[in-house]
Amino acid sequence: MISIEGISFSWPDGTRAIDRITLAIAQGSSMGIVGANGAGKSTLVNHLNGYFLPQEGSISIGGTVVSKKNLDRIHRVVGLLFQNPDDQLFTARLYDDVAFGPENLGMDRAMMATLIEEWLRELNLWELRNKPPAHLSQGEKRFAAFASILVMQPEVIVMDEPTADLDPKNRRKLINLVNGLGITKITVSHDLDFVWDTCQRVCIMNRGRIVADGLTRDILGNRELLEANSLELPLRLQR
Amino acid sequence: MISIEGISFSWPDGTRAIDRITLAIAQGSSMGIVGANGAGKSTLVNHLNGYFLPQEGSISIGGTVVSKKNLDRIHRVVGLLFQNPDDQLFTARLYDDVAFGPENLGMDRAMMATLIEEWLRELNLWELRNKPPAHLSQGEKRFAAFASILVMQPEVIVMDEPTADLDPKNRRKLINLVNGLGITKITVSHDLDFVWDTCQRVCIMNRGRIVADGLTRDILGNRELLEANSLELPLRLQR
Amino acid sequence: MHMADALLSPVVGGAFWIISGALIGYSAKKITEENDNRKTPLMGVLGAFIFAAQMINFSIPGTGSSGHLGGGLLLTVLLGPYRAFITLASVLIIQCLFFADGGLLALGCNIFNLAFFPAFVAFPFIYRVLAGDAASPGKLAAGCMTASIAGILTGALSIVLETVLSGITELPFSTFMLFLLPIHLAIGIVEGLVTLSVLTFIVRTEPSLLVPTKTAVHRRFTFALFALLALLVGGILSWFTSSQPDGLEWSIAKISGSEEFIPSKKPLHEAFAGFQQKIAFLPDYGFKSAPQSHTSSPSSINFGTSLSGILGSLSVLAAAGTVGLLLGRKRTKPKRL
Amino acid sequence: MIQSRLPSIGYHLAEQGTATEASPFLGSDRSALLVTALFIFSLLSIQKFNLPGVLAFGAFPLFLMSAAKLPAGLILKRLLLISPFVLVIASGNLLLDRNSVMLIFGITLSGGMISGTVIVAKTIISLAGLLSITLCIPFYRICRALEAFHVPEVLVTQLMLLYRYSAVLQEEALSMQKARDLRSFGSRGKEFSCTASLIGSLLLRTVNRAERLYRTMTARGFQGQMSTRNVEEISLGEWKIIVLWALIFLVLRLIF
Ligand SMILES: Nc1ncnc2c1ncn2[C@@H]1O[C@H](COP(=O)(O)OP(=O)(O)OP(=O)(O)O)[C@@H](O)[C@H]1O
Ligand SMILES: Nc1ncnc2c1ncn2[C@@H]1O[C@H](COP(=O)(O)OP(=O)(O)OP(=O)(O)O)[C@@H](O)[C@H]1O
Ligand SMILES: [Mg+2]
Ligand SMILES: [Mg+2]
Repeated sequence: MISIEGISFSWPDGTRAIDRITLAIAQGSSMGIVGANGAGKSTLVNHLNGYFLPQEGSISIGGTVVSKKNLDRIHRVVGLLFQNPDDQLFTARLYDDVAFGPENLGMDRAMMATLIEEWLRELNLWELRNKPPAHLSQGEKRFAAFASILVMQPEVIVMDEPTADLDPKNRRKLINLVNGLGITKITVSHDLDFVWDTCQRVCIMNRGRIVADGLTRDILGNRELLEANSLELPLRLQR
Repeated sequence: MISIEGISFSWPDGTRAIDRITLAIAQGSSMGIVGANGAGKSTLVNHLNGYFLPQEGSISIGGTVVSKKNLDRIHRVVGLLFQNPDDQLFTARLYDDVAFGPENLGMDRAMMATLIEEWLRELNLWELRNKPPAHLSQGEKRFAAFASILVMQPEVIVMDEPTADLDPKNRRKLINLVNGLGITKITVSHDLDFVWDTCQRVCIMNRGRIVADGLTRDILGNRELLEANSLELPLRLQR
Repeated sequence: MHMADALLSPVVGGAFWIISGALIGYSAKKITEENDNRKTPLMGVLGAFIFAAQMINFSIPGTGSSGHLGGGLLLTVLLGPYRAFITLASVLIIQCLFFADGGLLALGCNIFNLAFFPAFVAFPFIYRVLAGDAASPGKLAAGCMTASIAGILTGALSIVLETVLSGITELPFSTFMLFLLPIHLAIGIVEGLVTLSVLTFIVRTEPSLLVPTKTAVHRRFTFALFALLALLVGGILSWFTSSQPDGLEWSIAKISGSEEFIPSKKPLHEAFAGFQQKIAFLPDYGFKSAPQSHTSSPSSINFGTSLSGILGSLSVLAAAGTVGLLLGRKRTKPKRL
Repeated sequence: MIQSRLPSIGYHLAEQGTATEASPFLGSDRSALLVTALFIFSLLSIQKFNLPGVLAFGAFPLFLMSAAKLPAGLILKRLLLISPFVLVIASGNLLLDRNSVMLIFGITLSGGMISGTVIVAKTIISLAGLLSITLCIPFYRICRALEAFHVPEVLVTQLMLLYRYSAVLQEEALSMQKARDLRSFGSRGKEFSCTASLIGSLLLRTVNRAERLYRTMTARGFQGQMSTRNVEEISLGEWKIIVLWALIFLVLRLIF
């Protein structure tokens, strides 16, 4: 259970990126966040893993308040997948990258090794484990970043634009993968078809506020609502 | 009229990115190039503006052969929109960036000013003209890069993944914009719906070769063909 | 410019390894104490930035040539001396290991010449004084240009010192300086201009990056360092004196430009000279017709010995290659982890 | 220094399966590095006129190249970029030391010719030795070995990040330069000021990337250290290999 209560955030230059947002997300559910470029989506999700601390209001995740002193616990619970996988793979070897989180968490060695192997095999990365991330293809990089989050066994996973640059086959693979995860999922994406396929609930952001929130089919099926917020029907509904 | 005749390209490490490609694109037509991650699409289009010179075969654009000594002429004729707009914007002020090409072309000052203002207004960038490009949102950056190409009045425009990171409204604007241009257009994209909306003809690349080439509705409507090449039907055809 | 292995004697190379190693250790300690984790990734990507920026060439106004950024001063302005030193050292290590720039023994010298001077001398003593917090374009320009040029010239001076101390070149000290300094003056001016224009760009777009680095070097540290350096140079000189009585005289002769020359001879080498005679592959006989008249010249070499030596070394080469091939072939498929 | 060059770090032959590893001959990564250091130290201690001695040391890189099946062409290509500085010094010797020391078939060799050749030969052989090793060992393992040598953790972390991001940023730099070239005609647009803003933009992007990187690292529990592995002491087996090679180098030094 994630509860966001009245949080706001302004950049040093005065831009108000988030404006009194309140939102509750049930455990194990899957939530989509959509909206125009610059609506504040990335800023909002960066609050969920404590990268930004709320300037007003408060956030709690599974009962833990997001605050400076709880950061360790929050990092353990929330995994964040960045838009650009190059930002997320920083060691010289794929395997080390996946092992980085569990190692810092102080996970049991044997368990860690099993878990890493399991996920790398699941994502077809096992053969590539000794390659430097620079030598991976874009799709492989994205899956590697995904693996590095999943081995930390987060209870919540937050994904920012997970489908950018993927070819349709890799995109489909990601959809299946995400749907197979039983944890709480929050997805920020311009790919409304992806949101349609993976989220039960969607909210729309506009200029830092949440302007609509409901079941995916209600929200993403409502043409007027979408168009008022720089969005469109998912393509498959368009014909 | 662009004619590509039997060109091949290998990277220094031996990767054969393009393998004997022959293709002719009629003047004023719109061509889509699709295919899996790593199929060689970007490498191919980088030959069109002479960034890579063909290792085998030859390319001519409107009668001018792409060769070292013709590069200036080729750059004048062919505009390339990069996959990442950040790569394309490098001055301290948006306006300077858009003016950079025409200035180097030695375009008439008055005409240049009119042209730049026209395009900046068309793309909703006029208000932002004094901002550093680094402070623009992703969608604004993409349009800025687009403007910087269009003010050079190219006869051919080549776009590599133009819709990545755009919100649906901006994406729609781009579709309309592209369809309104009467010049020759070549689009590389994973967004097959965008290709469907903007291209008359499509070819599929796979491992450096062209494996299919035809009218958009024939190619992008052929499920088996698409699936054999890591692709899928455009989403709107999926339901 | 990179110092090269072949121009160094092991003693000089080793000494600079120790100095640079100590500087790295000290800087690492300072950084750890500061405990600002946010700067760790910044250092990493800025190091990578130096590599990337070096790929971008620009034409130097008025000349036909092109140049690229070195980055010592720029990094120090952004990171402060300690972090910049470690970052520059890491760039030089990668250049040494993968691009064969300089070489392993020369690494210590290169870190000292190309990282120490911009980070610990040019920045704290020149840039900070002249440019301050880069408030005005004039101050920024003065600071950038002077500090860049000074940093690079002192580095060049250090190259000269290292080479001459190693005793491998025949170039007299003065000729050497006349050769290196103008080149490095030009390099320094270009470096200063690029650094200045990049910083000006930053001031226009993201001035917050240029908040003056508070982490100045302790002056005491730098002075202590120079004292240590003086001791070391003295030490190397006296090492020469003790191991080869004419060493000091020789160095002085070098510096004064005299053509007079005394070859360096390793005591170890001398001690085993007899042993060598016994086990040499081709004991030297048969070529005694070599010009005997020159044997009095200190640098003379017996033709017979040399030819037999060369034949001998070639046979070692052939043997090594063959053994390698045999051993390599015997091994099964390449092991891939 | 004023020359363009396209560095491509991370081209590891062992990793790509085109070469075997050197480990059967040099032991672990760290003993391999130590042996290389010994090799270079012994090579450079050879005196300035002893050409045979220097040549004999070519045996080490040659042995590695043939045993580990390193493509000689690749190493040669890098060696051809011999630093002009070295060449100047070598030719300086050639010009300045004209004491004739030897007569072969009527050709007089001067001391400078020999000492100049020695300088060039030392350069080539020492670099070939170093490259043969670094091409065989993937970079992450070099870092691991450095940890074993008690190199400060700050520097090891720095090397890993630098190595990782040089590939990313080089690609970005290349793209930016490409974008600039496409909109420049002749020399117009390639001026100094334009290039400086190109580098400035790259710098801004670099700093922003560092910020994002810091976020992902802390999100995975980063507390200032990238390596938490405990390193083992150098083992007896490794020592044996080191001593063996040290003896070989010593013998080479004694014979020639
Ligand atoms: N460093 C910054 N300083 C000032 N304003 C910023 C900064 N970063 C972002 N902003 C502004 O904050 C607002 C929200 O940005 P954010 O990145 O959260 O948008 P977003 O919804 O994720 O957009 P996109 O879909 O393009 O990723 C935007 O108006 C943006 O211009
Ligand atoms: N610098 C390089 N050196 C070696 N191989 C490269 C290099 N750049 C790209 N390649 C390889 O060339 C092939 C074609 O790459 P290209 O970028 O053209 O693919 P693409 O079709 O544009 O893929 P994407 O959809 O991911 O952009 C790929 O296999 C890639 O790995
Ligand atoms: Mg965002
Ligand atoms: Mg591409």
